[in-house]
Amino acid sequence: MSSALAFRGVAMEFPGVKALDDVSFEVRAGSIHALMGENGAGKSTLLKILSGAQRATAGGIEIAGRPAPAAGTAGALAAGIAVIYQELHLVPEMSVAENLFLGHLPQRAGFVRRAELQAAARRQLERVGEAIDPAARLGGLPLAQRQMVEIAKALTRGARIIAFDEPTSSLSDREVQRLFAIVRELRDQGCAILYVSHRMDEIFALCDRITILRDGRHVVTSALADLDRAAVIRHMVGRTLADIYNYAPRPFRGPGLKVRDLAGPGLAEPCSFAAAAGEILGCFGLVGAGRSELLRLIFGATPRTGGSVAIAGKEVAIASPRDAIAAGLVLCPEDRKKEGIVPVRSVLENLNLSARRRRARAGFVAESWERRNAAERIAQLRIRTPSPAQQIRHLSGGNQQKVVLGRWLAEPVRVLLCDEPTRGIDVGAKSEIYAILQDLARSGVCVVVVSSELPEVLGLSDRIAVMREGRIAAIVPRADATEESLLRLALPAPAAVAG
Amino acid sequence: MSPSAPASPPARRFADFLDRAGMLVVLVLLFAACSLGVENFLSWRNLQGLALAVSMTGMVASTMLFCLAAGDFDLSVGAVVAAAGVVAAVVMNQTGSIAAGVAAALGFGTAVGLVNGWVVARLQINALIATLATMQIVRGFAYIVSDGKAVGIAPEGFFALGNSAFLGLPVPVWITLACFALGGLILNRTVFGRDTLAVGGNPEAAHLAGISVARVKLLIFTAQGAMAAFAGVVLASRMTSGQPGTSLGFELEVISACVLGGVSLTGGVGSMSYVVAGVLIMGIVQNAMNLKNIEPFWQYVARGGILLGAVLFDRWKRRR
Amino acid sequence: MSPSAPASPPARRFADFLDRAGMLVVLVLLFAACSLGVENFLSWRNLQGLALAVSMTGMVASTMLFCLAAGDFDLSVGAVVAAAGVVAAVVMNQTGSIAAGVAAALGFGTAVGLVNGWVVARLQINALIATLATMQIVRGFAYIVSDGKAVGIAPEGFFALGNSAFLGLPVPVWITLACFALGGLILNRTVFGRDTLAVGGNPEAAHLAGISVARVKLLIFTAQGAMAAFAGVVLASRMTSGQPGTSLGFELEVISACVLGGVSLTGGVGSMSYVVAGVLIMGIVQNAMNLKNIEPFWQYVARGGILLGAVLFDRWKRRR
Amino acid sequence: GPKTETAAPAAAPKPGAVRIGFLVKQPEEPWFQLEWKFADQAAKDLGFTLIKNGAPDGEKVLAAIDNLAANGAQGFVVCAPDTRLGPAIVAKAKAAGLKLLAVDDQFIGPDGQPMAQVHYLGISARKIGAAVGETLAAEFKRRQWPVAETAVLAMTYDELATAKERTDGAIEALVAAGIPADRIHKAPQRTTDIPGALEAATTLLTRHPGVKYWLVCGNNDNGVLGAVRALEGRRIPVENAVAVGINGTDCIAELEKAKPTSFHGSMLLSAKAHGYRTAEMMYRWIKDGVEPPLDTRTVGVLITRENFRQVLREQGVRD
Ligand SMILES: Nc1ncnc2c1ncn2[C@@H]1O[C@H](COP(=O)(O)OP(=O)(O)OP(=O)(O)O)[C@@H](O)[C@H]1O
Ligand SMILES: Nc1ncnc2c1ncn2[C@@H]1O[C@H](COP(=O)(O)OP(=O)(O)OP(=O)(O)O)[C@@H](O)[C@H]1O
Ligand SMILES: [Mg+2]
Ligand SMILES: [Mg+2]
Repeated sequence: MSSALAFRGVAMEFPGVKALDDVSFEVRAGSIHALMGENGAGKSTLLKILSGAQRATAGGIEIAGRPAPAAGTAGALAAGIAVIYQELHLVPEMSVAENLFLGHLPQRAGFVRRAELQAAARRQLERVGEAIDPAARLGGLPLAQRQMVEIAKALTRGARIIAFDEPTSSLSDREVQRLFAIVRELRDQGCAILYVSHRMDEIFALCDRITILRDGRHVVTSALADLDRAAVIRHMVGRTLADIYNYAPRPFRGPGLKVRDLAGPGLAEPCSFAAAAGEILGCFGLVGAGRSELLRLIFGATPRTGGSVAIAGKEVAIASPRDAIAAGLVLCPEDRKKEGIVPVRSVLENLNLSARRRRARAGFVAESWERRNAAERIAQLRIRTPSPAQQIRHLSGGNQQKVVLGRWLAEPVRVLLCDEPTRGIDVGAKSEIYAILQDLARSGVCVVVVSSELPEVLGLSDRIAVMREGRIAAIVPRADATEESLLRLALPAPAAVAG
Repeated sequence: MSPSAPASPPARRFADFLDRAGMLVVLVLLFAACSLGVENFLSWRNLQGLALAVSMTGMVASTMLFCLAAGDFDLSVGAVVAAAGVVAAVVMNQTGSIAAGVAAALGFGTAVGLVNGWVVARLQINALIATLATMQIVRGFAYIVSDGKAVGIAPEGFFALGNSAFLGLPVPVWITLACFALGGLILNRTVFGRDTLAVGGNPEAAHLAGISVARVKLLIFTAQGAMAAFAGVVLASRMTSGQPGTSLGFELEVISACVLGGVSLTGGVGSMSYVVAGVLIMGIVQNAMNLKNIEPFWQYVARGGILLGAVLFDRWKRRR
Repeated sequence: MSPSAPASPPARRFADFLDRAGMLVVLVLLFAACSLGVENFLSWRNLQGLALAVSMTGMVASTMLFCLAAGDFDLSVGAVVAAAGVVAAVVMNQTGSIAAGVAAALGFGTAVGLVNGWVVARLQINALIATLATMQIVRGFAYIVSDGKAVGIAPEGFFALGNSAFLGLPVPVWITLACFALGGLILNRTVFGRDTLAVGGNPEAAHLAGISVARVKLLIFTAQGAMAAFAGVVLASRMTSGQPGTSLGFELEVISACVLGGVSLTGGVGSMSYVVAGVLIMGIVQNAMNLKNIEPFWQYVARGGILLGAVLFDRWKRRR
Repeated sequence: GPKTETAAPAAAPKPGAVRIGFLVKQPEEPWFQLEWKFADQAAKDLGFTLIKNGAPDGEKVLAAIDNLAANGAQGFVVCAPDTRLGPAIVAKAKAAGLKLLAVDDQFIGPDGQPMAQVHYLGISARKIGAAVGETLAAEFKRRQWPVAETAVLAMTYDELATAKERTDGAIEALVAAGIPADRIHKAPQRTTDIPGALEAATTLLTRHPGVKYWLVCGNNDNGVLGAVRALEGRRIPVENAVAVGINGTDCIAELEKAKPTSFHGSMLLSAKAHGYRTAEMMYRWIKDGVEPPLDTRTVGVLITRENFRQVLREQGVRD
């Protein structure tokens, strides 16, 4: 069988961390090869080595049987390797078209051929099914569209080896389906595809082969048909997980969050809803439906133009996130890199970013409490870090996400707003986070979870608010919700499309 | 998402235009105000003088734009201007050849730029410290070569470069206009220009996309050095001598003109129109104050006040 | 993640230590080299003089650290130092009261800092332009108030502040030490210090975590203004007069000392030990050159060379 | 090499060897370079060690004095960046046990009066300015320019007290010579280098397009040279302007030009007297206990295209 790509004894060591240890496996041409493993297992690191962004401390890569040239990212691109990274790598201040062709703009004698660039960009965007203006500034797009641009960008190179690092973690179902079509098409053209994801459904729907890493070591490579979900999970986390949602009905405890006539940018009409203390309210919608904006407005991160917010039956004046936090209303933001973490600071500081204020004595931080809190969160969320003093930017994506959530777990939270809380989180950790959310609800917290993953919304929520085009289309009780009904509500009404 | 209730389209388009025009609006308003309020301002003679006064800042700002757009800056330009003038003077006097003097000065500037680029791009030393260091070294070199004294230039033909006019405009002004045009063209239309903005906007993304970040920076710093040297040559021609102590603080003037115009200090945002606006606003303010014969001490206050006023107005205009 | 195969622990721990110590290593080596190679360097008298020479930079650097850590900088400090000295002198002469003079100067610096903070934090004007503008205004104010001349100070008791010693160390040195200690304590141990670093590291994330970004910046700039004014008062006491033209370029000196030590210009990274290292390295280099009686022109070259050498060595040390 | 300790025969200073500091406010300026050069000469002739330090502002002066003390100097000559630093410098010198001699600029006491008790050698800024003004007035009379078509272009830099004294002196002399005060125009320089002067002068010329003849004075050669360049830029005929500078070191290249320019000449200050004699006085004071006179004055000499080579040779500035 033709092996388009082979890893041979790849090892990668960072100060205090052995991210990869003697990893060897092959990826075939014309196949979609899943790469799975817990957060911090080393998947992204492996892809960075593949793309030339990092150099392995030992071992190497073979392309079509020959050792790959060690010429950095430019060399890898020239060798037909394209990697879609977990964290977006786009230039916000430049146009979508220029981002798509970053590093290989169509040119003549050093001059950019602008008409050709626009046309080619439009073609690429059509290919991924996005109606984005190629001349638009990239930074103005919502996260999901940026993610689609990132994907389209990798396809402009005509690469034969393409690696996707959690491409769907910020996409909703519609985009996911389009992405699948593209990936299959690439496979049929004979490309070798490496696909990293934590979504089990996707892996089984899309991939033919699978490699599983654990603690930086290779565990198994096999045809996917030879494994079932339980086996994959067992290989990944070393134990079996039954129902990861573990939903159990909880009693509601009176008023939790009440939003009335909230208005602001991103919302098409004033928005009202209520959720009880002890309730988990899911929030589903297509990309750009306004879910993130709704949460940001409630939280005071975006100034609202009207409406009111009440917590536990009492109206609270929220002009900034600070006010919200003081009232017990917190938000886990969607874009962890931009809004969530302070990259150059330590895990400990990031975990205590908000809580330290309340624990401080006379302005001095309560160091021992902070250390204890950090240790507890690290244990509770199984955050993989060599030490709490590690800069958070050196953590794997999923572990960073856990820190962002962990930040709020030491606070006396009454309302927890989560925007895609399990973005990039592995199955094992996901089930732990679900358990944590349900525990919080059980203790009387009102939880609002925005998610683009239908199974997650369905599995976790007591009720589900569906948003469409900047308004809440409906709020569906758990019992009545199915994938189909939610999707139907989320899709734009035909009349609206025509108009 | 539905678009917010549309304003009447022409009004809206005008607002958009104002937004994009940025500091150019301030420039136009300032120019109009000075034309009305300052005697002699609009005379051809004064405009010529004004253009000449900003010509050197303009030249160097046109390459500093690239530096800033790529997320760096270069503090050594003032020293290079001075040293290049000295080098040109010394070489001209010794060889008697104008060409040799100019070539030596440009070669010198290019070499300094290369060193800056090498240290910043390849050795990844902070640009502030790196160019502060070369600034000191180059300034010291200028003093040492000239023994601290102005070096008079013997071949008088050289003075034509800085002192003759073409179609009514002094040659340095033409050179500056050419720098603006060429710089704008390169930044907007060439792959190199776009790569520069990408490097400044997100170095990591640029690197991963196969853009050689180090090469782009190396080129920019080299061009910056050469341009500063060229400005030094023009200045020496205008001064009819190479002055080792001239242009102290010039680097800050250039950088602040760029930033005033709207070029981001953190990279990735910039356009030549910003630079033109910044350079001209600075120049007009100084010119108008001199014409109005404002007391020197009050000039400081006025300069600061207008600077602040300009950015505040720009901010308010965009918030509206 | 599995812990990597440990290298021989002591060697490794030493390497780690070197890494974390950063520029302090360079400082120690430089100090050792000067002790051996420069006559009189290690004399108590010289060390006293050295400490006094860096005391002002040190004071202002201790607040500049916060500014840089929060992702901004302040170019107005030099002008505030000068203007505060003038204000102190004028008020003291008029009221005859030392306390009134000091209070007026501190009030003045605080007000300038507040304005800076307001403009940068609330109106979100670029710190370069904003503080450049206040720098000009404040410098102009100093010249206007003093009519361009130094203002002699009548109450002689005031000179004690800058000129007396305590336990063998001059008072300004004690003040600087206190600033270092206090600044370090605040940065490392208080919520405010941590908030500062978070604001510099990612303002958006800090905002969403409930940190009032504008308030933090406002406080920092205000403290910075007050500190610069205090340094100006101490300087005036040492000079026995308020000098409107003093400390030109002081801002760059302070900022580069911080950056040399390892404080990031883009915010989020900094510690007081970096500042101490940066300030002392700069001071020692200058002191050693003076002791060695190096020609002033060569001093430029040497200063630049050593600056570059220090950062290159630091880089090499970390790459090893 | 960079090391210029001009120690007497033995390289290592013996205990008791004389060490003298020489602090100047603008070490890059040719004038101070010359002072140092002559002081070096004295060191060589008399056999002491000269320690040269630049001290561009008050803080640096005090640091430099500390340095001198640490370096074992017994006394120093100083041109202070600001005359009002006098009391501070005196106090510091006393504390460090160093003898002190002020050069170029006389210290001013807290009362605003010159500190006559401090040993001083130099020339009065106001007087040198007056000499410039008198020279200009003489040229004005000699050329018989009509008053109505003549004006004065005074390049000013009021930020420096000494600079202001000089231009004020020149202006006073011009007024005394009969130039109406309203025909004296000040062009404040933003920077003290030639481009700064050029810019200021250019705008001033724009403001007064009707003036035919110009008399140019300023704080030093560079300011006046900038004005000369501006006049050329405005195509004012060379013979329609007279410019006189101060210090005579920055203008040599100008005077050497083959074709005459409007730059008439400069008041040359005697670097030799200022550099050599102060160093020598200090040496004698330390070595032999001969206290120098409290106040020694020197005079400026006008150098022009005609006489500058000879004068410079006489002054030992050139060979
Ligand atoms: N630059 C770095 N410095 C130090 N440690 C690093 C660095 N990059 C990655 N690591 C560590 O290497 C390990 C593997 O990280 P990697 O990002 O490859 O994980 P991953 O499998 O992609 O996880 P996730 O599913 O969370 O994205 C992690 O423990 C991480 O902390
Ligand atoms: N600050 C803003 N100003 C104006 N419009 C905005 C702003 N932020 C987002 N939008 C627009 O509002 C719409 C809703 O975006 P939002 O990110 O809230 O959607 P979402 O439902 O959360 O989807 P996603 O899955 O992309 O997060 C988007 O079309 C976006 O372009
Ligand atoms: Mg990853
Ligand atoms: Mg969203």
